[in-house]
Amino acid sequence: MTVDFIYDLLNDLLPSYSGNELLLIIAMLLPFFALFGFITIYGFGVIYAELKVSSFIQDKTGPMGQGYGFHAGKWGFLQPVADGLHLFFKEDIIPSTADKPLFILAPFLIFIGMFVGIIAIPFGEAIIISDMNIGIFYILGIGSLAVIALILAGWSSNNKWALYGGMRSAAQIISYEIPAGLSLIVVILLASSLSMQEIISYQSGGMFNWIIFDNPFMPIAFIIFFISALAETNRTPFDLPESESELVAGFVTEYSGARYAFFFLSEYVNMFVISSVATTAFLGGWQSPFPNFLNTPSWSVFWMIGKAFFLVFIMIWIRWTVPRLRVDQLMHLCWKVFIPIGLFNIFGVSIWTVLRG
Amino acid sequence: MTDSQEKLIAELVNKGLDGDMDAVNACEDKMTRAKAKAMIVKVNKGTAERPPMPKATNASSDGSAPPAVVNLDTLSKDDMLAYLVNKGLDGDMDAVNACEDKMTRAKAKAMIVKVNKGTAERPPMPKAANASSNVTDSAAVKSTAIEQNKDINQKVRKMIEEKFPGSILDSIDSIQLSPDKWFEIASWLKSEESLIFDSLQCQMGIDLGEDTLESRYNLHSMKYDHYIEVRIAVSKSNPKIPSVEKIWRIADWFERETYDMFGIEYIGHRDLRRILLPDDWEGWPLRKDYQEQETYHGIMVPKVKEGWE
Amino acid sequence: MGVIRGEEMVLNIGPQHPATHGVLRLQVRTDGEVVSQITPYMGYLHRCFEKHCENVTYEQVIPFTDRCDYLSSMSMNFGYVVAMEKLMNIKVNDRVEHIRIVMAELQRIASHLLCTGVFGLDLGAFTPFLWALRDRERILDLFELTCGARLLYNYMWVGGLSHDIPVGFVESTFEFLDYFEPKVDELENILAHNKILVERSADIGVMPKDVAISYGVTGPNLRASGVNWDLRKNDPYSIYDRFEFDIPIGQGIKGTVGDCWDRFYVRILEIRESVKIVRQALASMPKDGDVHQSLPKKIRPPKGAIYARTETPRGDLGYYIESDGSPIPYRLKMRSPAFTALSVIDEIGAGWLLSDVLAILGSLDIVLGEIDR
Amino acid sequence: MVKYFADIYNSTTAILSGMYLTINHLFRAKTGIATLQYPEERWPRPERTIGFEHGSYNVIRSRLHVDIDDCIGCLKCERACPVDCIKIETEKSPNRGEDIKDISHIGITSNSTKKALVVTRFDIDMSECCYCNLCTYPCPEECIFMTGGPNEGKHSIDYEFSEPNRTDLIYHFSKAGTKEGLQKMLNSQEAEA
Repeated sequence: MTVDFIYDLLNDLLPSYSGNELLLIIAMLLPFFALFGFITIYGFGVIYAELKVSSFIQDKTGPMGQGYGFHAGKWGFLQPVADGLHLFFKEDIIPSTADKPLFILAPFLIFIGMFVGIIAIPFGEAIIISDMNIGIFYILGIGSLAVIALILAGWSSNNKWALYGGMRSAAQIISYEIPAGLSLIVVILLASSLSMQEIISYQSGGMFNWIIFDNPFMPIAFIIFFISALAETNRTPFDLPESESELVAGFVTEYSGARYAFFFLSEYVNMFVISSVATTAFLGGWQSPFPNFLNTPSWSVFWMIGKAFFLVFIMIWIRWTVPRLRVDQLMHLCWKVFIPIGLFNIFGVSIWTVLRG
Repeated sequence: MTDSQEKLIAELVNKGLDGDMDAVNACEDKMTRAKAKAMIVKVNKGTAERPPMPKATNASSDGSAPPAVVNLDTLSKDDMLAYLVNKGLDGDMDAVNACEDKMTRAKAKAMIVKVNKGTAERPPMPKAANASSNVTDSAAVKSTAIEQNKDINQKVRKMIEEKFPGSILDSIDSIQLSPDKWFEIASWLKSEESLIFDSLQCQMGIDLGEDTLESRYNLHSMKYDHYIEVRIAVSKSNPKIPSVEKIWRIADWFERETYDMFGIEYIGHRDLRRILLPDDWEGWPLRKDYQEQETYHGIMVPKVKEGWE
Repeated sequence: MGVIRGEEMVLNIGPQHPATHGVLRLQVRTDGEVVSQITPYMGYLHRCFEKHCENVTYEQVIPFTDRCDYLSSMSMNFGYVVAMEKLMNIKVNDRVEHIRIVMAELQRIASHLLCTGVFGLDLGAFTPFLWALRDRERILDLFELTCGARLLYNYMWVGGLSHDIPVGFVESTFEFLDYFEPKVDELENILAHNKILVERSADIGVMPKDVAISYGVTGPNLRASGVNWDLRKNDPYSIYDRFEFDIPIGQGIKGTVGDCWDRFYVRILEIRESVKIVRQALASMPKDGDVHQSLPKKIRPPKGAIYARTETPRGDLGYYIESDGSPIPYRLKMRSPAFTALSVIDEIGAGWLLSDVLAILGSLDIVLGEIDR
Repeated sequence: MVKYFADIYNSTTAILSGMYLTINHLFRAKTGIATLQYPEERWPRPERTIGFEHGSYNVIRSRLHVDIDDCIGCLKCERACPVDCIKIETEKSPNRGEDIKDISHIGITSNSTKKALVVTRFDIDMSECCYCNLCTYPCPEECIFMTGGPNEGKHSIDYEFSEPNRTDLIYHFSKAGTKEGLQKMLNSQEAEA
């Protein structure tokens, strides 16, 4: 659903305004609002899922309510709404010693980074806001914006814990982009394209054509990518930047209210973006697992979101199982385990491709 | 060990004990230096006797010892740490900073700070003979513990009387000591082969009224599983007792607590501050004549509850 | 190659910090993330326990001992009454002894559960903490069944107990133990053998034997350093000599003897030993016997002093009681195990990374109420 | 090299076994829940029966309550309290064991003890109470007790008693106006005499 497509559609629907620049603006705004709505709904959904999954794992019920009055709705459905309202109406505190402009800029920057990443994610054959020919590269690149935001947040807070968190996150995210990139290179090798749609079309024809089952090296590449994704989203066991038992809250120590909500939400949006990339690159994107089964365009949205949500669920599941790594172990894992294996993978896949012809 | 080396050590030990530690540190042979230092520590603790000063002191320390060449790469981490600490203490901080292993560097720095503060002993240079440590043998605990009487106050009283005449004050059940030689007695109690009181179970102060404060020590031997209680009384006007925190490290905090509550000053304690109360608290709360303050930092200390009287 | 050096930074961990287990302030000197010096400041929770005790009668001290180590109040009561009974030369009957041991060992399980759970929490694992708390609640239910209180019991009295155990207590305790034993395996499975936790705690903060003894460290921390020392075996008070149990000591399975992992694992093993003791004590408990039988009419101990030690979940708890023959203690000193355990933090914590320092602090299992008294 | 791969293998299996454990808990969510929905469901107070002859022992810790009609003003509870949260004042009763109608003072307790004193003030500061139960044991009339449990008949359980104001937690058990009423009565008696 590119902007051009909507623009053409509007031109056809409203012939009297044909060629008007207003239509172009509308065509640009429509996907924006659609995206914003999607993120909002997704945010509520995933926060609710996190609350409930963690609670069930920990033998408790999580948010519960009996009615719709001041309770959090049936089974606590409204809890994320309440949380969101609470955060947005909370007093917004900027420390007097903070670097004010940077302090204000950081949450916006991180949110923009996450938000803009979604536009290159395909939800169906034609349902993509911008089908770039370098889509996968674009997402990786724009994702790095988060690093700057996190460092800004850590530095401008003028707080030692925040500084620690910022430095940790910078080191962590930049390091883990390398194994993530290495495992995506393997995918690009196979699909011989950087475009998301072309990678997906390479995998058409059922589950066994997915890249993850393409050759014996691919599951390893997938696991490396998934774990690197965990590290890039600062999720446990890689939540060192905000490890609550060490650094109080890391780079968000001084943030409150709506600004904190931006950081909070962007973590979850980032989870979705990374999961979608993993789905696109390894799990057949919006394609049905079975050939000619529910493979219509409207179902394609379901498959895409379903697969991405499954990966998000695994992220939540891991979070509530394992302890946290230490800084040097984190780096050890990245540089001494993932990168050698990733390089070996590229080598292996190249030979495999050549041999297969 | 050669004759000349022994002489050199004796000379260095004597110099060190007379306060000239630079002479000791200037010795380049690390074996000799470490041995001399270990000896100095022992003499200070009282576990070894001071050697006589050798007569012929013309062998200069610089000439006799071969220059120390240490290849850092061949050392294990512990040895490297010890080496760096020694280097740093001798003023060669560049050697410490040049170390590439970050962890070792930080540890070495921490250690140097500690040694300078006195909370840690200077490690011997690598490959030097280690001073024997009194590690408890868990097998010994079981075998010797059961049969003998665990409370050996009377026996130890007699032993102290023989070893340090005049320090036992009166002849009631407990061991009442005068404060003068307490440090020597304590280090002897810890090192004496038949006693080995390696654990200070409890240290407390008590106000006995009539201008007397008492510091009580419950000592326990993990090796032989016996215990004694030592009491040292001082007057309230001049409450000074030698500190034993160098002998049992836990005495550090115990003595700080007793100082906090009773105002007993422990001479030789490296860091005698209040521990539980704020630094600016006035008075010694557990003395029987303590009067509560009227205000603290301008806040009234409530005497009567609101809505009560 | 040039040397990169950072400026040293002074960082205050606490008094309000999630990992300090209460209100403790650790002033650490850091070079990057490497900690070179730790200075603990405590006293934020100082409630003048010893001064209070000089103003209340002997029986009124017991509620105050509860509040010193609020995670093992039964053991604190136990230590005090053992000391008082030694001082007054009271012999209590077997039923009282058995009930006391059941309570003290259940309390040990509860306290160790919390400690192991919180250790996981310090390392970032949230779930095992809640599982541990879930089982701890069951033990608190048993205590509530017995004496009406869930945390601060005032249950053991000098010369007896405040009241007998209720009908059905033995059965519900057996039921709890049957439920509980598989849960320990689960806890061990998710924590002790988890590779990440092992990496985070093995070889970290090694406390050698001689350091531990010199610093007066006792209890599980000392045993983790490889010293076979437990007052229940070495100097049996009450009737501990009648029961069969082992003293787990640190063996350095995953690293060096005396590291964080050993300190943590010794506690899990001790939970199992305590279960054994509870089972034996319940099975051999005499059916009759008045828990108020040897309750003194008035607690007025003879002139003299006593220092008595007991083994609490955190180590040797010593009460030094000086009596002048009046019903009010002349001087009462509590030698608390967590106080000595905390004093060793600079010795074993300096030189490690910031995350390790908090792991070491968690593995020492301190309770600030007891340190500050 | 072997250690390198063994490490990777060990970590993977350890984390997978942990995840297996947690997913089991997730699927057992229906039966394994350990919490209650507080305002709707309440934690059951354990049913206690103290066997043998100890039926009269008070084994609940909740709010203190005083049956002022039974109180003889012996001050034993005040002395037993380790935190001094009980305050009692008494006046000598003009006629031992007889009711005084004006201040609704009852002269004989339910244990048929004749009261020699009129309790003019009986305050308990519940905000300072440490729930140690030490005050209930020495009471000769069993008039001070903790509510609920074995005392359910005397006063029902009541363990939710937070108040917006701290002074509201100071409970006054003596009847209002006792002190003034008694004084007035004594004065009038003097005047008659």
